[in-house]
Amino acid sequence: MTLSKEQQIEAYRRMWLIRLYEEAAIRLYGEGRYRGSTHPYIAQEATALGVCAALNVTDQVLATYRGHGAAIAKGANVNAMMAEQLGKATGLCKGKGGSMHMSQHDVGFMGSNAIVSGHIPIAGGIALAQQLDGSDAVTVAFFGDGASCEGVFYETMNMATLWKLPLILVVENNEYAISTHVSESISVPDIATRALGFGLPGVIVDGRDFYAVYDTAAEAVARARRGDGPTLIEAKTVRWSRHSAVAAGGAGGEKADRWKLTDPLPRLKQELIQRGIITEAQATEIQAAAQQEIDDAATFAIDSPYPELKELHTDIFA
Amino acid sequence: MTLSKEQQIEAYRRMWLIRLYEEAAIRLYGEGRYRGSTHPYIAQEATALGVCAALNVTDQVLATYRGHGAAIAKGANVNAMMAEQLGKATGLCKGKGGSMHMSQHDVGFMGSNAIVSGHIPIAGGIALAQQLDGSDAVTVAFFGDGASCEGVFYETMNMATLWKLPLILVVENNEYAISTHVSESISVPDIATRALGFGLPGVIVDGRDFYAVYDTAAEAVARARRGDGPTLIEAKTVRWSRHSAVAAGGAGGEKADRWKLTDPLPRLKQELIQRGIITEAQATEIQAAAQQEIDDAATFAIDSPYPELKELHTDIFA
Amino acid sequence: MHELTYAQAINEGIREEMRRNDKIVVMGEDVGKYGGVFGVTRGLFDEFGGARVRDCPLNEAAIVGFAIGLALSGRPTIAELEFMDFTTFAMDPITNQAPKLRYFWGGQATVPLVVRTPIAAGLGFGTQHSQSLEAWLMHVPGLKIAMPSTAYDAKGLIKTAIREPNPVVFAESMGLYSTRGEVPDEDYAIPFGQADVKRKGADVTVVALGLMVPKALKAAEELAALGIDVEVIDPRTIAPLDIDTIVASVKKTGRLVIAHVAHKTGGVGAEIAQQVVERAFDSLDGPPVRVAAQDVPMAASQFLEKALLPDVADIVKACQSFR
Amino acid sequence: MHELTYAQAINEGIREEMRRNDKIVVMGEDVGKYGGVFGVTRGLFDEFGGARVRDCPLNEAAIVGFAIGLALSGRPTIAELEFMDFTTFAMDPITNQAPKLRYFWGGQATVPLVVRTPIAAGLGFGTQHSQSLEAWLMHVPGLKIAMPSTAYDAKGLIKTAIREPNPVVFAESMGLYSTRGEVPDEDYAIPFGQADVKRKGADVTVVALGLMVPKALKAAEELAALGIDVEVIDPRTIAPLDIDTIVASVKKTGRLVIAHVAHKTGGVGAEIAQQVVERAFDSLDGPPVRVAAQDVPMAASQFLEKALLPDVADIVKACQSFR
Ligand SMILES: Cc1ncc(C[n+]2csc(CCOP(=O)(O)OP(=O)(O)O)c2C)c(N)n1
Ligand SMILES: Cc1ncc(C[n+]2csc(CCOP(=O)(O)OP(=O)(O)O)c2C)c(N)n1
Ligand SMILES: [Mg+2]
Ligand SMILES: [Mg+2]
Repeated sequence: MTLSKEQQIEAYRRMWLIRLYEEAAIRLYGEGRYRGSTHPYIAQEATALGVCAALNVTDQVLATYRGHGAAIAKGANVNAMMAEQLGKATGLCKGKGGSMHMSQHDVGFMGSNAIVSGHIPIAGGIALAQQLDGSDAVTVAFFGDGASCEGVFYETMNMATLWKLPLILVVENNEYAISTHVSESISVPDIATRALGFGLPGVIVDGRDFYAVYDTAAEAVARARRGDGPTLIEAKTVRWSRHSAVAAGGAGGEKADRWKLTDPLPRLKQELIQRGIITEAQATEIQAAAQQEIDDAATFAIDSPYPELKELHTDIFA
Repeated sequence: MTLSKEQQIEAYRRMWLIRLYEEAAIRLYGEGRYRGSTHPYIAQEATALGVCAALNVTDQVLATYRGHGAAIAKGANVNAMMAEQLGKATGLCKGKGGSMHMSQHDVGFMGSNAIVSGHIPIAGGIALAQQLDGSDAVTVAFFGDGASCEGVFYETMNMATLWKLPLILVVENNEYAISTHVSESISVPDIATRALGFGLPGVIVDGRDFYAVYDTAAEAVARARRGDGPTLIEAKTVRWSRHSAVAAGGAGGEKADRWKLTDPLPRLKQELIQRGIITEAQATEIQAAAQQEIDDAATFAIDSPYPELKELHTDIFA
Repeated sequence: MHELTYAQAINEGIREEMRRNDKIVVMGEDVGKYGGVFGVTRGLFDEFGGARVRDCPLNEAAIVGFAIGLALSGRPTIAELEFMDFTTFAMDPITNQAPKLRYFWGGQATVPLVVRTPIAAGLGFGTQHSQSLEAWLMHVPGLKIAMPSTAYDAKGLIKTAIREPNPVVFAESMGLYSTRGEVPDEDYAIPFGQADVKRKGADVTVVALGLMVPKALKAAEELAALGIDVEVIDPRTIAPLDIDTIVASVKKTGRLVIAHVAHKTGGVGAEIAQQVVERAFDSLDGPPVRVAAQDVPMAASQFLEKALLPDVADIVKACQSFR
Repeated sequence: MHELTYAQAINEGIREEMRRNDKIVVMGEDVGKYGGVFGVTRGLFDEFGGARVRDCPLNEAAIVGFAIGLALSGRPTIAELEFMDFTTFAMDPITNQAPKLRYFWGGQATVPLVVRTPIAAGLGFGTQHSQSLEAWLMHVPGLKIAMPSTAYDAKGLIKTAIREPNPVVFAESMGLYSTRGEVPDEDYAIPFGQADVKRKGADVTVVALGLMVPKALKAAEELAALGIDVEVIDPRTIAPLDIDTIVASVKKTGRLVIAHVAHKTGGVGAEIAQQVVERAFDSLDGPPVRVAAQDVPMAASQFLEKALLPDVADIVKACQSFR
C-alpha cells in the first residue's frame, strides 16, 4: 500500500490547515472571542496526518481535547470546526461542545473527549462493533503520554488483544502531560514497551515524519483488517506550544529550538519537492490557499450566530 | 536468608489453622450463623504462608475478601477472626467488617478489602510511607488473577516502579475470577508478563510449594529492603472450592483432582519429615492442636455477644 | 399469564429483546456461560452465543466504556456491574461519557446503553457491597434510571430500557431476585416516567423505591388494621420521575412518607420531598418524612445491619407520626 | 491582616500546616515544580522538596489510593484532582475506601486525607470540566466536605481539613481563585460544621454554596434597594452541615432560598430544603426555593453556559417569589 501523489499533496495541504487553524484558534482566544481554553496540535501534525492517510472514510477516529489535528486529518470541515471553537450555532456540534468536544461522524471522526483517556475504552467498543458487524473497518484512538498512565488504557489493551479487535492505539508522546515530563510519570523509557505486558505489537515511530508514521500505521491497519488484532503505536513527538491557552507547562526554550529543527511542515515540503511531487511554487500556493481557507473559517465563525437558548434542551435524549 | 526449624513448624501449624478455619467458616455459614458470604482460601495456603514467612511483624500485608489465609499467615488471632466472621462484638473489627473486612494492625495485617483491587494502590501508598520514613519495612499486597485486570493494578505498578517503592505485589493466579478462566480474561499466558511493560521484575512461582514461595518472596523482600523497588510475583495456584459460600464458579471436577495431587498440606508435611524437622507423630499432634484451636475459636465466636447497637455510630470519625 | 421470579423476569425480558433485535449485546463479568453471578443472564450465552453474550475481564470502567462504543455503533448494549457499589469504578463512562456524548456532539451520537446493577442492601454483604447509589445518578442530566420492585415491572421496564435510545441505569434489588410474580404471556413494555400506585389509600402517601415497595405494602396492611389508609406509590423510574402522580396523591392525603434503602442524607428522598413541597406546600399537613438507611457505613454484623436499614416498622412509625 | 487571593490563601494554609507537621504530603498531577495547574500549590515544591510535594502520573484512582495509604501510615496527605469532574476516576478510593476503612476495621485505622478539587463551572470549559458534584459526596457517610467562598474561609478551612484525622473533600471554586480578601497574620482555623452568616437580614434566608455566596451578597444588595432584607448564610461545610444556624434563620424570616452551581435535581439544595422543612415546617411562608444549574449537561457556548448556570438575577427573582 503506497500513497498516491494526490494523497501526499492533500496531506501537505491539511498539515498547513492544522497549523494555521491552531494559530488562528490561539489568536481568536487572545481576542476574547471564546472562553474555556484551546489545546494546540502544533508540531504534532505529521502524526494525525500519517495515521489518517492509512484510513478510509468508514474507519473511525477518536481523539482528545488536543484533537483538532485528528479532526482535520480525518477530513472535518474547518469552517464548522472554527465555529465550534467559538461556540457558534454553525459549529460541528452546534456550539455545545466547544474546542474540546468536536466530532463529525459523516467523515468518521467519532470525536474528541475532554476526559484524558475517557475515549480509549469507547474506541475499543467501536472496534468490537466493527468486528461483530464483520466489516473490515478499523478504529484509531489518539491520546497522549499522560493518558497512557490511566488504567483504562491498559484495560483496553488487554480486552482488545484478548478479542483481537481492529483497534490502533496511537500514543502521541510529546514528552509532557501539562508540566509533567514522561521521565517523571512513566516507569519505562518507551511507552511502546507497555505492549510487551499485553501481547500486542508495540511500535515506535518518529511522529514528526509523515512517511514513517504512514508506513507504521498502514501496517497496523492491514494487520487489524486481517483480523490479527490491535497495535500500539508510540509516535515520538514534541509539544512546542504551551499545554493550552490557559496552562503553560513543559516545552519552550531548548525544546522550542529542537522543535524548529523537526518542524514537520518544511520537512514534508522538502520531501515532496525531492520526490518531484510538487514544486516550491506549488508549495507556496498550497500554503496560501490553506491560509485563505482558515481566514475564511475565522470570518465564518465570527459572523455566525450563537445558538438559541432553546438549544440548551435539545440533544439530551434521542 | 533461610528458615529456622521453628519457622517451618509454625508454617505447617498455621497451614492447618487456615485450612481448618476455612472449613469451619463454611460449616458455620451452612448452619446459618452469619449472613453475607465467605471466600475460602483452601488450597492456596502455601502462598500466604511462604510470603509471610519472609516478613517481619513491622512489614505490612493487605489482602482481599479471600484474605483469611493472609491474616492467619501474618499472625492474626483466630478467635477474633472467627468472631468477626460471625459479626460478633469480640471480632477483630467488632463485627462491623465481617468475613470480607478483617484486619489486625498490631501484627501488620493492614486488612482485607471487598473491592477487587481497591487495596492495591493503598498498599502502594503504605510502601511510599515506609520509604519516606526511611524504615526498611516493606508492604505486600495479595490479590487475584481477576484483580490483575483492574486499571489500578497497572497504575500502581507504574508508580511503585517509578518511585522504587518497597512493594511486593503477589498475584495469586488460581485460574478463576468467579466463573471466568484466566484464558478468557488475560491476554498473555502468564500474569508475571505484565511486569515487562512496567520495568519491574515479574516472577512466577508454584504457589502450592511453600519453600519455593518463601525463596521467591525472600528475594523480593530483600530487593525491596535494599531500596531497589517493587516486584511482581505470580503464584500459580488453584481454587479447589467454590468461589464463595454464595457463588459457585470455576473449579470442581478435574480441577479438584488436580488440587488433591497438589494439596500443600501433605506436601509440606512430607518435606518437613524428609528434612527431619518433624516426625509423623508430631505432624499429627500439630494438626490435632490446630483442630482444637479452631474448634475453640468457633465456640468462642458462637458464645460471643453481638455488638450493641450504639456501635453503629462509633468508628466513623476519629 | 405465567409466574416468574424477579430475576427470571429480567432474564426473559432481555432474552425476548435479543430475539427481536440481533444487534443487542450483553457484556459483563460472569454473564456468559455462568449466567451471571446471581443468575440473571442464565441461558443467554447458550441461546445467543459468546459474541453477543460476552464474559469480560474484571474491569468495570472498560466494560462500560466498551459498551458505550457498541451503543454508539448502533448496538444496544446491556452491561452488568455485579454490585451497585462497583459503579464507583465506572463513574467516568456512566456519568461523563454516556449521558453527555450526544449533547456535546450536538446530536450526532445515540447511546442505547443499559447498565444493569443490583443493590444488595440487607443481605449481610457488608460495607462495600450494600450501597444503593441511585441518588448519584439522579443528579446527572442525560441518564434515565429504573428501579423495579416486582417481576411484572422488572420485565416491562427492562424491555423499555433496552428499547431506549438513551443511557439507562437499571438498578435491581437483590433482595427481590427470588420474589415471584405473574407476568403476561404476550409482549409488553412499561413506559418510563409512569409511577404505579401499588395500593390506593386516603390518609398517607408512601413513595417507596425498589426493595422498600413490598415493605411499604406490608406496612400499609398493618396500618389498615389501625385505621390508617395508606396509598403506596412506586415511581418505577426516578429519572424521569412521575412527580405528577405523587403530587396528586399528596394533595389527596396531605401526608408524604418516602422510603428507600439508600442513606438518608443526600438520598432521593430529599429530592422527591422538595419537589412535592414545591408543588403542594399548601396541601401538606406536615413535613414529608424520610424512611431510609441511617447515615452510617453499612455494617456486616446482622443486627447492626438490620438496625441501620429501614424496615416495615419504620414505615409504620413514619405514617403514624403525622399530627 | 494581609490580603490574599482565595488561591493564595489555600496555598498559605497548606504551607503553614506543612511547616507545623513535616509528615504532611501533597500529591497530584502538576502539583510540584509547576505549582498546580491553577497555581494553588505554587512554591511548596521549592520549600518542602519533591519527597513531600509529589508530581504524580496521570492516574487519579491511584493518586487517591496512594494518598489513603500514606494517611493510614500516619501521614496527613493532600491529594489534588485538577477538576472536580475527575473525581469520577477516584470514586472507589474516595467513597468505598477512605470513609469506610476505619469503620469496617472497627476503629483500627485513621485516615487523615484531604482531597482538594476545584469546581470550574462558569468558565467555559464545557460539559466535562464544569461539574459541581458535592451532592454525590454528601451522600457518603464518613466524608467531610468543605466549600469555602472567601480567602479567609479558604485558609481557615484548609487548615482544619489538614488537621482533621478524617477524610475531607475540599471543594474549591475556580471562579473565586483570583478574588481577594483579608486574612489574619496569626494562625487560625475554622471549625467544620459552623455556618457563617455573611449578611444579616430579616425577610429571606439565602443559603449559598461556594461561588454562589458572592452572588447571593450581590443579590442581597439589589434586594435591599427594593426593600427586601436578605440574610445570606454560607454553610462553609456541607458535611457536617450546620443546620441549626439555617433553621434559626428561617424561623426568623419564614423564607428559604438555596443557591448552588450544581444541577438542581439531586443537588444539595434538596437536602438542605428537606432538613429545614423537617425542623421548621410551621415557620415557612412557602416552599423553599432552589436556585441551581438547569438539569442539562454543561454547554461550552458562552451564552448557553450563562443561561444554564444560576446567577445574581436568579437569586433576586427567587427572593421576590414569596407571597
Ligand atoms: C481524567 C483527567 N485527568 C486530568 C485531566 C486534566 N488534564 C487535561 S490535559 C492533561 C495532560 C494530558 O497529557 P497527555 O495525555 O500527554 O496529552 P497532551 O496534553 O500532551 O496532548 C491533564 C492532566 C483531564 N482532563 N482528565
Ligand atoms: C471492583 C469489583 N468488581 C467486581 C467484584 C465482584 N467480585 C468479587 S470476587 C470476584 C472475582 C475475583 O477474582 P480474583 O481476583 O481472581 O480473586 P479470587 O476470587 O480468585 O481469589 C469478583 C468479580 C468486586 N468485589 N469488586
Ligand atoms: Mg503529552
Ligand atoms: Mg482468581
